[in-house]
Amino acid sequence: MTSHYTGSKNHTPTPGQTRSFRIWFHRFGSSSYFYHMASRWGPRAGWLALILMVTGVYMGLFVAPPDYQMGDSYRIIFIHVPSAWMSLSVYVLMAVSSAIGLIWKMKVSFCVSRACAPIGAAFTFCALVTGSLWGKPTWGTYWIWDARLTSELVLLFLYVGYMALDKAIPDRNTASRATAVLALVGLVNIPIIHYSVEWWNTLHQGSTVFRMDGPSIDARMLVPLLITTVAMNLYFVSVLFNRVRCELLDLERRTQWVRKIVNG
Amino acid sequence: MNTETKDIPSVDTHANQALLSVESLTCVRSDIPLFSNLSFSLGKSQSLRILGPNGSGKTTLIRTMAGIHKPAMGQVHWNIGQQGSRGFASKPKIAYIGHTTGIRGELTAIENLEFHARINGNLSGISPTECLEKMNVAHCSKLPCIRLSAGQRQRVALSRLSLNQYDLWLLDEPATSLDDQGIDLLLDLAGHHLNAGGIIIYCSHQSIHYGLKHDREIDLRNFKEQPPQC
Amino acid sequence: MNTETKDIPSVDTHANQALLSVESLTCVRSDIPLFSNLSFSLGKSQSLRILGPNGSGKTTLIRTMAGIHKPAMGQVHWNIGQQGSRGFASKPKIAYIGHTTGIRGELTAIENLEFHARINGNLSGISPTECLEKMNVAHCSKLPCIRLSAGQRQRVALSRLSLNQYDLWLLDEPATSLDDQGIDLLLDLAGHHLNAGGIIIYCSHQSIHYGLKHDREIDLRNFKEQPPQC
Amino acid sequence: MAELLDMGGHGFYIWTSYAVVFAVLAYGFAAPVRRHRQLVDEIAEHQKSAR
Amino acid sequence: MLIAIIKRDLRCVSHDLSGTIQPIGFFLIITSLFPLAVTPDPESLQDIAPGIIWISALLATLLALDTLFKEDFIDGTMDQMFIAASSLYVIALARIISHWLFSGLPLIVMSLVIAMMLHIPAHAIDALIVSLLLGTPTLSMVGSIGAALTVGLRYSGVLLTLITLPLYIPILIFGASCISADLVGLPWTGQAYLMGAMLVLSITLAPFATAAALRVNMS
Amino acid sequence: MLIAIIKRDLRCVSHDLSGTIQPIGFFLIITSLFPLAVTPDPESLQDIAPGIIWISALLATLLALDTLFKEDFIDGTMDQMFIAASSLYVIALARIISHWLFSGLPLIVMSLVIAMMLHIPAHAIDALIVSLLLGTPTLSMVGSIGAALTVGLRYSGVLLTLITLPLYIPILIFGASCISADLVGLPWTGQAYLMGAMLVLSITLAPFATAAALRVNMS
Ligand code: HEM
Ligand SMILES: Nc1ncnc2c1ncn2[C@@H]1O[C@H](COP(=O)(O)OP(=O)(O)OP(=O)(O)O)[C@@H](O)[C@H]1O
Ligand SMILES: Nc1ncnc2c1ncn2[C@@H]1O[C@H](COP(=O)(O)OP(=O)(O)OP(=O)(O)O)[C@@H](O)[C@H]1O
Ligand SMILES: [Mg+2]
Ligand SMILES: [Mg+2]
Repeated sequence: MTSHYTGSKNHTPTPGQTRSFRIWFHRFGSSSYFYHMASRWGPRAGWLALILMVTGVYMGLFVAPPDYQMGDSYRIIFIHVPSAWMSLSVYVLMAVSSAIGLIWKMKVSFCVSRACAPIGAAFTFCALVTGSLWGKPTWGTYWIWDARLTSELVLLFLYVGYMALDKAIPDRNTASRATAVLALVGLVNIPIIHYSVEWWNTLHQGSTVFRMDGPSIDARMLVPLLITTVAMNLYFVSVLFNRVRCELLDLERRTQWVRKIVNG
Repeated sequence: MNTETKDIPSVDTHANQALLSVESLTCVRSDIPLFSNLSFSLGKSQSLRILGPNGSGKTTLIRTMAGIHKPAMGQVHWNIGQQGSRGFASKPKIAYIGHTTGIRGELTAIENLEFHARINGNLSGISPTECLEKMNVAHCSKLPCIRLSAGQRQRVALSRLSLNQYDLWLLDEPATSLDDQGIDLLLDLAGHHLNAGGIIIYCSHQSIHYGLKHDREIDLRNFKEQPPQC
Repeated sequence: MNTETKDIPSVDTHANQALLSVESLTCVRSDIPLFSNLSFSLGKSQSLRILGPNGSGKTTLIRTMAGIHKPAMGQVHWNIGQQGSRGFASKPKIAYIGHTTGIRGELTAIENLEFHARINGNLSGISPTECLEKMNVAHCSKLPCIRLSAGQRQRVALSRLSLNQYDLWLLDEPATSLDDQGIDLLLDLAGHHLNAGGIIIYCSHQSIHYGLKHDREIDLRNFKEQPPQC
Repeated sequence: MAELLDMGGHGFYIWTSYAVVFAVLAYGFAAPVRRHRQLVDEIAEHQKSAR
Repeated sequence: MLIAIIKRDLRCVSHDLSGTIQPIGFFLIITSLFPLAVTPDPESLQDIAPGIIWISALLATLLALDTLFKEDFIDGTMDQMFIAASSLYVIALARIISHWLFSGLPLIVMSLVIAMMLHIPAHAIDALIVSLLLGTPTLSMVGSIGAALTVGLRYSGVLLTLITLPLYIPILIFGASCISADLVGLPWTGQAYLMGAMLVLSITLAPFATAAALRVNMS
Repeated sequence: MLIAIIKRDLRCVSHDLSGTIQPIGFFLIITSLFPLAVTPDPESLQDIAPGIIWISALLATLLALDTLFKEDFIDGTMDQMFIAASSLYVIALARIISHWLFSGLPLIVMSLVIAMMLHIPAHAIDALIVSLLLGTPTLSMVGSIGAALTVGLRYSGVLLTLITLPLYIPILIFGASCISADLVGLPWTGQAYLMGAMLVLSITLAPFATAAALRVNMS
């Protein structure tokens, strides 16, 4: 299956490879392997995300009952909470793949972290906008200096700083390593920021889904929330793959496998 | 990335004399190889001139030798320990004079040299003023360097070469803005350095040959794989 | 400070041919005169080489001619209006290439030249790409200049000379970091400029003579009153 | 229908947030798809001129 | 010439969109420092909001001031511009304008968002914007004099601040009091007129002073 | 090596006394902006005083950060130091220390005077000084990472701020709350311990991160 493309890192595929971790790891390090894998799985994830999103949003908006306290305004939850969760987990993924890139000098993982940043920033932006639109009916103001909100805002700055640094450095190699350092420093800081801000002032909802005694939320509300969450994850995978494909093409435009793709 | 060729003796050298050997070096800028498979080796008292037109990679090669730039492939290897006479420490002492001289405008020439002496861990040796005298700029030593003329500043930078017993001099167009007297003084210094067993690698578009027996030349055009695309 | 000598015809000139005349110029740095009573004049198509060791005041003289440095005494005088053929505007057009080249690292070569064309009020003339081609650096025109080699950057700076029909070129060591081809191209440009009636004043420690009929030399050592005290 | 849009008085907040999120997500999806197409064209172009 | 310099500055800073977004992010983050350090309480925040906004404006001005002429000086561009223009006035004016485009203008654009975050009520927005419009160009003008005076020095950050800040104090006082007057419903046209007067004064004098200071530093 | 670099920095900035006095004047003037822009009323001033002091500290740090490594990079000194030391760690550490000597230390020295001007009562001085002692080195450490990351860029002021300030937020919060807790008589050792922990964390990690960032930018 890997025989028809020659990667820049020429891994020699042997028939009947042992499925050991090392080989898997190496394969992912190969640009052409990753590219083809992304081409195959990206669209599938995209379609699935669309279907789930439509279902989840339909159920959330039209099937789930109104909340007894907040009325209908709570329906923002079905997009607010998944975006907020994604904004955090994307950052972690970005930092982890930066670390992998720095340690094992893998181009592909630099590409992954570079591709994560704009998507993560978009999720953060969505969480902020939906949150503040939700805040007006519930708290009576669009913005308040609460711990969660503030640390989400700081997270947006971290993403923006990452992207700005990436854009500003002209040399690709330098840029990806410099931003990797920044992502790691930011990762160390995220818990510190989180707890400092938490301790400083808190108003926001406590955890309602992940609790020791099970979710404290009606199942008819919980199901669409879970569906949209899965949909957002799949959406992320799909977009990430598309972005990484672009990065790889751009980076390896002089190599054999790119030529094949372009001509074939 | 580095190809491990430490143990294989390189082909074109004077066998056990080689102090510094460079093996199949490839340097890349913006994904385009500047030169590839460059190998050479230098022994005691030898000097090497790098030739090549503008943009051929002379500066890149020199900075790679200094350890500032990382080569895409190949390695620079020092035969440390074999040359007891020079008393090598664990790492060779290198002097580098580049396009930017590393001279601080706010500080005087003396202060600049003192700083360089100190970061090289040598204050006991020859004094900064003596170094300046060797390049005939001692009379400017009290002025902040930003108020010196271009040639005087270059002389101050070159004075650094006398500060220490360096093993290798890397000179990237050292004759820039020097007048004839300055070049003579530089050649003098270089002669002494070679006599004391040091190595020099330099490039210069002007034809200052040091007139030394072991002078060798490398033309980077011979190590280019494809036409330059900038 | 300026001595008023406008009306007195200067002595050592080709009378009415003189386009640019310098009269008893004295330049002072940190209260010490570098040179004094320097007078010369240049007519159409003439070039002048300034000689002198490091720190003798060549750069200072050139910057004085450009109007950047103010002389302690004497003045630079342009015979404007007498030379209808060159179509002088109220002020002579001067190109100056100094030790620092005035090329912005963030901008590409093209953007740099465009900026220079625009501040000189000339966008209609020859295009930046053509100028770069004249110095054979057009292939680097899309990179930010900070990523060019020293010689390539100097070539970009020299490309500015073709941007406009300048009256006077002031070149302070223009051959710095240029390879032989670069110097040839520069000499070509200079030849054309002189043929078109322009003037060149330059200094260079390397012996690039432009090989032109009216080439003149001034050695600043002859205009020094006292030994250099820096 | 109007009742549905109104969402018990919170219609504005709900619909704007859904609109903003889906606009952002849609743009986020479209941008790399378009860039991929452009890149392939650009590289093909480059190769043709190189030959 | 003027246009050429401004255009080049724009290009140096923002080869693409991200360069333009940066100042906006900058102001958001600067403003958010104050609630964090002082108090998150909406009412007290509203009280100190005018001060916060004006101090942010000062900050942004100061941060960009150090490199206003220095880069051009070091790399020889100033020589070239001087030879081409023979007038440092135009150069000074151009750099002042592009400085304002990167420090004052983004703040004005962002002021609506910042006002919301600091709980400034809608009725005080006009005073906010008018005072910024009149005050921030004055900051750039006055700052340019300081930048020109210290252009020959390498480590000039602190010295520059020391020279400039005292001159900024009147603008700071009137600017902040413009907004706080409007917050409590008092008339604020008096302060606005004074700021207008300072603007006119600085437009007429500052570029000349800057040009003179530059000339002094050109050797 | 370490000492050599610090000594040179001291010499570059302060060839004479005036260089040493400058940072002190800087803090006096920065702190006096707040009473002017916000309120001159002693009681409200005392409320916002912790915030003022910590924001001044941030400011001073930021203003000096841009040139932390850049000068050395442009004029080739970084190459020389790298060749001599073969370890960017020492270089990073030395520059961090001299940065703190010029931004953190003068603030601590001045804090008594500033405390008086902002009507901070004598009993809160200990919290003030302890929090500054623990916090300002952390600011210099964390800031150096940002400075090293942007060292290759010319117009990096805004970008540097954008990268660095988010990382400063915990220090700002704890530093200010240390002082304000003591002001109202609450215990402040908890915050101080946390700041100490952040200091230790940054001492162990920041010089390495800075060195790595510098290495990345050396071509
Ligand atoms: C600008 C305003 C807001 C922002 C930036 C914001 C941010 C966040 C973030 C970051 C999370 C994820 C937290 C985590 O997983 O640790 C979250 C979760 C959540 N938010 Fe918000 N939020 C905002 C406004 C609101 C409002 C107004 C409400 C409703 C009153 C709300 C309700 C929730 C709920 C219920 C969760 C899920 C908590 C859980 O189960 O973990 N949010 N929000
Ligand atoms: N800004 C300045 N302030 C004070 N003195 C200066 C300044 N610039 C130059 N000098 C002094 O003036 C003298 C002449 O300098 P100049 O740069 O004109 O020399 P030059 O002939 O161009 O030398 P080079 O061949 O080295 O370029 C030098 O001795 C120098 O020390
Ligand atoms: N920082 C950089 N990033 C990307 N490319 C660079 C960088 N520095 C140099 N280059 C490119 O590498 C090539 C070689 O540059 P280098 O400075 O080594 O040339 P050189 O032989 O020293 O030339 P010169 O004689 O002009 O000094 C040039 O084509 C240049 O464009
Ligand atoms: Mg070179
Ligand atoms: Mg000179």
